[in-house]
Amino acid sequence: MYDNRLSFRTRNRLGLAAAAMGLMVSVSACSASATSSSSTSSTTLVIGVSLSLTGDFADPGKAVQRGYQVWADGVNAKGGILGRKVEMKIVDDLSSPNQVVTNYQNLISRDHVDLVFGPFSSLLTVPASQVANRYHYAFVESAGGGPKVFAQNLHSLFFVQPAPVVEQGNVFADYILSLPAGQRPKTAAYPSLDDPFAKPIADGVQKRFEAAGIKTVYSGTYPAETPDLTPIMAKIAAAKPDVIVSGTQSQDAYQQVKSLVQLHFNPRWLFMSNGANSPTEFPDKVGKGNTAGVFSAGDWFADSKAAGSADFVKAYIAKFGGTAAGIDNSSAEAYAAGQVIELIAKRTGRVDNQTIINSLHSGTWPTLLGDLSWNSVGAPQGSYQLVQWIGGALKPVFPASVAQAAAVVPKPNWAG
Amino acid sequence: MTALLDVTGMTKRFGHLTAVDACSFSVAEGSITALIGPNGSGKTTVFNLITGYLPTDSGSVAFDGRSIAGADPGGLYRQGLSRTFQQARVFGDLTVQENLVVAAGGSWRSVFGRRMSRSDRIRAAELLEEFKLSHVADLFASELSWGQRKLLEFAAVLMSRPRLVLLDEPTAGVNPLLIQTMASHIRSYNATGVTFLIVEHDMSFVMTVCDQVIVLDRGKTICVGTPEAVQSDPRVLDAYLGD
Amino acid sequence: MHALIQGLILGVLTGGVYALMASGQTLIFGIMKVVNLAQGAFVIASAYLAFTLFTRFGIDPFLAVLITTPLMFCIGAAGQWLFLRPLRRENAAELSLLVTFALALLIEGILSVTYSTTYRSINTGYANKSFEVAGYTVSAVRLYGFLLSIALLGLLYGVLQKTRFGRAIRATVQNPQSAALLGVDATRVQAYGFGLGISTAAASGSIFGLLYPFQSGSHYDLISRLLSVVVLGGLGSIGGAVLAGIAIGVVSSVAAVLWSPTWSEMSFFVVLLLVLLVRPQGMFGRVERGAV
Amino acid sequence: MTTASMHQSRLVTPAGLTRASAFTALLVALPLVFNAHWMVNLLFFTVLYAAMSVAWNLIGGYAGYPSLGHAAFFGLGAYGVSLVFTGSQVLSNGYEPFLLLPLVGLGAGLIALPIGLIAMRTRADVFAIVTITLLFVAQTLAFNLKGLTGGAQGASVAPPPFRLEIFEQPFYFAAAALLLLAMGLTYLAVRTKIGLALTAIRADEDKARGIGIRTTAVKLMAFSVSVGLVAMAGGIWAYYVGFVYPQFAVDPLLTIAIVLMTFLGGRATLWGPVLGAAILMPAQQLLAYYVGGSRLYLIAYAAIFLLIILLLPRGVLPTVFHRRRLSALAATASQAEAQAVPSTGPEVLRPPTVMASEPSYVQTSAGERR
Repeated sequence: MYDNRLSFRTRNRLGLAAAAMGLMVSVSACSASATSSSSTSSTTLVIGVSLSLTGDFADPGKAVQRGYQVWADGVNAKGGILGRKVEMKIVDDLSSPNQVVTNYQNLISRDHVDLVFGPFSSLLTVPASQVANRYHYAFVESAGGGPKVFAQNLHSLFFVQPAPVVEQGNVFADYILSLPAGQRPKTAAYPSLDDPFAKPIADGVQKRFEAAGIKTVYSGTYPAETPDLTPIMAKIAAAKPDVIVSGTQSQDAYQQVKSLVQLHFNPRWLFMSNGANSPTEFPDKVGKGNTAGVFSAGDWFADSKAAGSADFVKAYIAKFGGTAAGIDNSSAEAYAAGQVIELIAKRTGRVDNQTIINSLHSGTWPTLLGDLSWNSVGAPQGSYQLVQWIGGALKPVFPASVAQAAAVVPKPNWAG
Repeated sequence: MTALLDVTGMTKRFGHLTAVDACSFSVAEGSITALIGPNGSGKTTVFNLITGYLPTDSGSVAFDGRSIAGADPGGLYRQGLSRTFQQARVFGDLTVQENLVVAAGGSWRSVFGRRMSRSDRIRAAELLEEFKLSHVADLFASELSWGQRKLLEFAAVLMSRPRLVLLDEPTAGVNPLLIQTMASHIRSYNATGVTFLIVEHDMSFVMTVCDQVIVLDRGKTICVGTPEAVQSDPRVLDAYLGD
Repeated sequence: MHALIQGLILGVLTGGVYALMASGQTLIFGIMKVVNLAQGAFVIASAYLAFTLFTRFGIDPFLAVLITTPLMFCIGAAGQWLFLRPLRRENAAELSLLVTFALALLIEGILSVTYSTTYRSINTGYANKSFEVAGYTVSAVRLYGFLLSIALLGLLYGVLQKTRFGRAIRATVQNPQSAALLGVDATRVQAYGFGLGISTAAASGSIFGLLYPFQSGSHYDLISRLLSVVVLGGLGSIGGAVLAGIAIGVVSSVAAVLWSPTWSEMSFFVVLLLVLLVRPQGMFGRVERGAV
Repeated sequence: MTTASMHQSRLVTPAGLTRASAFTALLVALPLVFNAHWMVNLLFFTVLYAAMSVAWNLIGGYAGYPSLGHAAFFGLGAYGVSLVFTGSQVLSNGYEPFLLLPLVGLGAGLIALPIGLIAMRTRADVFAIVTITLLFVAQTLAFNLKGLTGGAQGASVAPPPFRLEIFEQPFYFAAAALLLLAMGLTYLAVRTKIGLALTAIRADEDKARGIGIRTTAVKLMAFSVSVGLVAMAGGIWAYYVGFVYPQFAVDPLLTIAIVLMTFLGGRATLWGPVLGAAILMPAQQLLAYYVGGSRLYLIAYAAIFLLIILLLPRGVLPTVFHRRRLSALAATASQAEAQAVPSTGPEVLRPPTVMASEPSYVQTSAGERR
């Protein structure tokens, strides 16, 4: 009834599966031995980071990775930190919270890295910062600035950007409210992505505009997986607001612009929190001609005169090629996190976690993002700059202290 | 003899096709009744309607004097009306013994009882012995041959000590030796008081086993009588030979 | 009111593209009772192909369909032969869910290696063009995409109705056993049928790439929507898939206009659940009347 | 009569008791032996997912209802804990959220009853899709019921006040207890008529109903217990990770993971899901940690996934059992050959073309097969 060939085949299948499993285990074992041997040297300063190299946040994750690499190379070329060579240990968290927790656990308790930097996105920063805090590690992070990050009241966390992300909208509100009353917009629309990063920005602006008497004609959120923003933008176009304040992340910003172009609706002011401040992606996705006059917020520009900026640009181009205008902010922010560590070592002569935590709560720290300082829960105390696309490039236009050009109003028509 | 099953004016339509058309007949208690008819005459549909697997469009069915229209198959089974299927539907992932035990019915609370109680096992062992399936008791039903599956399904419906068993083509695809075995099982259970209604194509089986025959054509009852009477009825011949 | 009608127009145009994607998926289900979780991944793969053909060789995405469609057909047929054919019959339905999911992951992995995970979009000269009709704006790409989808659906209908191959497929859909008895080579029909189902992804991919920015992971959102479409339409019913595709387009864009986009997805799922409650086989699902 | 069937009369066999105590001892010993934080963290995730796979197996494996919506209940449990123990609270001993878990499980189990009643009108593939839909509805609700869930901003859970040295252990032991509970319930289900009924439902539900099995009640019970356990796992997870976001709490990939673990180890077996989790969870987490940087991770994962399904379609344990059974049968067959009585020999005149395996997709109240 049961022929032998059947059981032979079964045995073969078992063997193959076992081989596959074995392969998998040996792959992980090999790389395990490779990394652990390199991190045991006491003269090396190992900094562990978990980044999203696959999954939803993979792209900005890679930009952050490049920033760290440029910084580490630069430091090592100068002889390292306090004579210790810097080694970045970067692992992938698949944009998953379980993996991010596991990764920081492994980095700290298994591989005993000296320091850690934060992951990408507020969503992953919160669980990761809890792990680091438990081990009394300083948590210097350049990419998690949503309100909930600071609501944790962690004394060990420092967000390396000029201000909490909510402030990105405030600089635009400041600018609009600085205009003479007669020139201000009368009506406004606030489409926003339902995300801890984007939504609070639009909300903040809306609150201030309404207080100043600017009428809200549309306010709404859309989920991240919304395939089509055209219905929302059509509704906004029908309401004909003077200003559109968009809480955007990345591709939703491109979609908003695309829809507005197709609907032939051109507001006098268009502010988009993120996505529009990407020097390469934005013109690539919406067409260079359609960028003209779009406002966004930024913390760093290729021709910034801030501390170390020129060095960073030079090193970045030497390593990765491209142009200065093509460097992503996320890379610069990551570089700034490194600069902070470098400065602490210079000022105190130490780079342990306790020193970092104690130091950063006071004083100002010049980086390529400008002078940074933090309050007791790690929220930075500065502000962003208002930028506008003028002549195919991002230019700071507000506040006056940093402005390189005058704001263009009304927004030039879409190129189509 | 009183009627154990009474079917009156039963009708079922599938779209434009009337599969069962005001069909009426009754099955006497203690009888072995055959339900025959050419292919597509609606025999299996009648079974499905009686046992609640399909809802009837109109007409009534009474089992032991009570109307059972709209009852669900499980409820009827617990009342003592059980059936087998043409394709011998047994549970392939259960052993032969378990196939019997799972069919034992039982009260609500017995669900939480042991997988195989002592009484279940004893009853199953009797049936296995009787149906000469003891040597395969621990095999999975999926490992049985076709004929063994037909036997197993038959044995399983007897677990709950039914009063009326509907057999759908018990001899289809089984060898002549096994057909004899089937016949003797039917007879011996009939002797203990179980009534049978059998859909069958094998006319010699019908002639030797059954004591009453109902002939169905295009969803209608065209003739009822003893095997001999039916055999010589010209309407039956017409139905089989076609117009 | 203006916004509502604008939403309605948009919904119909978008729905047409969903209809095309879903028709392939429902066809595959009809032929082999496989819920193809990789349909979305094939659409994204086609979008990338169209992207490459456009950026490298300057081939218009609508013309690229002539190249990608046969290619997708071959990939689909090969995929079926390699990964689905070997499944054992008794639990093929469940295992095929896993196999097609794994295929989706594989495609995603290959795409993210070849193209990295940056969002791409195909920016043709007419990408942002639109027509003004009686005060309503109609995007050129959407209109062309809709027309192409309708044309291809018509072609698919023609293939199924008029060709020998189409008749073999329909026979298999209706009754695999009888079809086999009538001399239909089931193995071949399944492989080609799977290929045919996947080939609808080619044109959908071109259109998708013109309409939205996409990346390798975009297929997750796509597949959840496609599944709803095919279940709502009735698994295996192409006509149902077309109507349900247009319905989902209209419902989500009208709900976004009238209500809020955050609830528009939800409203669609609720409609789906309600339909299933009343008609578990979907709007146009065939009642399978096998032997009980 | 075989020894196996002799033991079948007892609810809990001595062998079962021995295995249970050995496994409990192993679960207790593991974090004490491998006590590095990163190890306990890995063990925690493995055991948590094992518990969920065992739970899923009840409905997806034994009953053959491949639910893809379990993550909805995982989210329910996570939000349950985050609602009661909000981020601003200070816990005295830290065990309070664990004490809430039985209530979480019970609540989820009750909510599951009407949902299951509706969803289980459909079967097989359609059931899988309906439950996916359920998952997306749950996720949308989590995004939109901002008062309860905090919406996209997320909800924080009270920080656990455990000492650093043993920080992961309470979570691990909670997950281990959940795993034992899930296995215990599965064992009891299998040892009672419920197990028979579930297998019969998987094989041929209409026939099962036809022979008086209370199919609706049994499968509802299995669904309710299954998702109740998963909700409890969600509660533990939320407390451990400390923050609940809709896209992570109601994540389709979670369901896929537990389904895959169950399939790998073997459906409808007690130990299969545990084995599957023990292989996949460490493999996945370590692969991502060590080779995740290369984009080949996803391809490797998909390839292994495909290999498993194509080579071991039944899963590891059933394949082993099947092989053992084949050799045992071969041995008895050669013995029996001498004394064979050809009473019911193989007489396959017609192949059973339409076995019960023919899938039926939906059902109506009348048991009509559609």
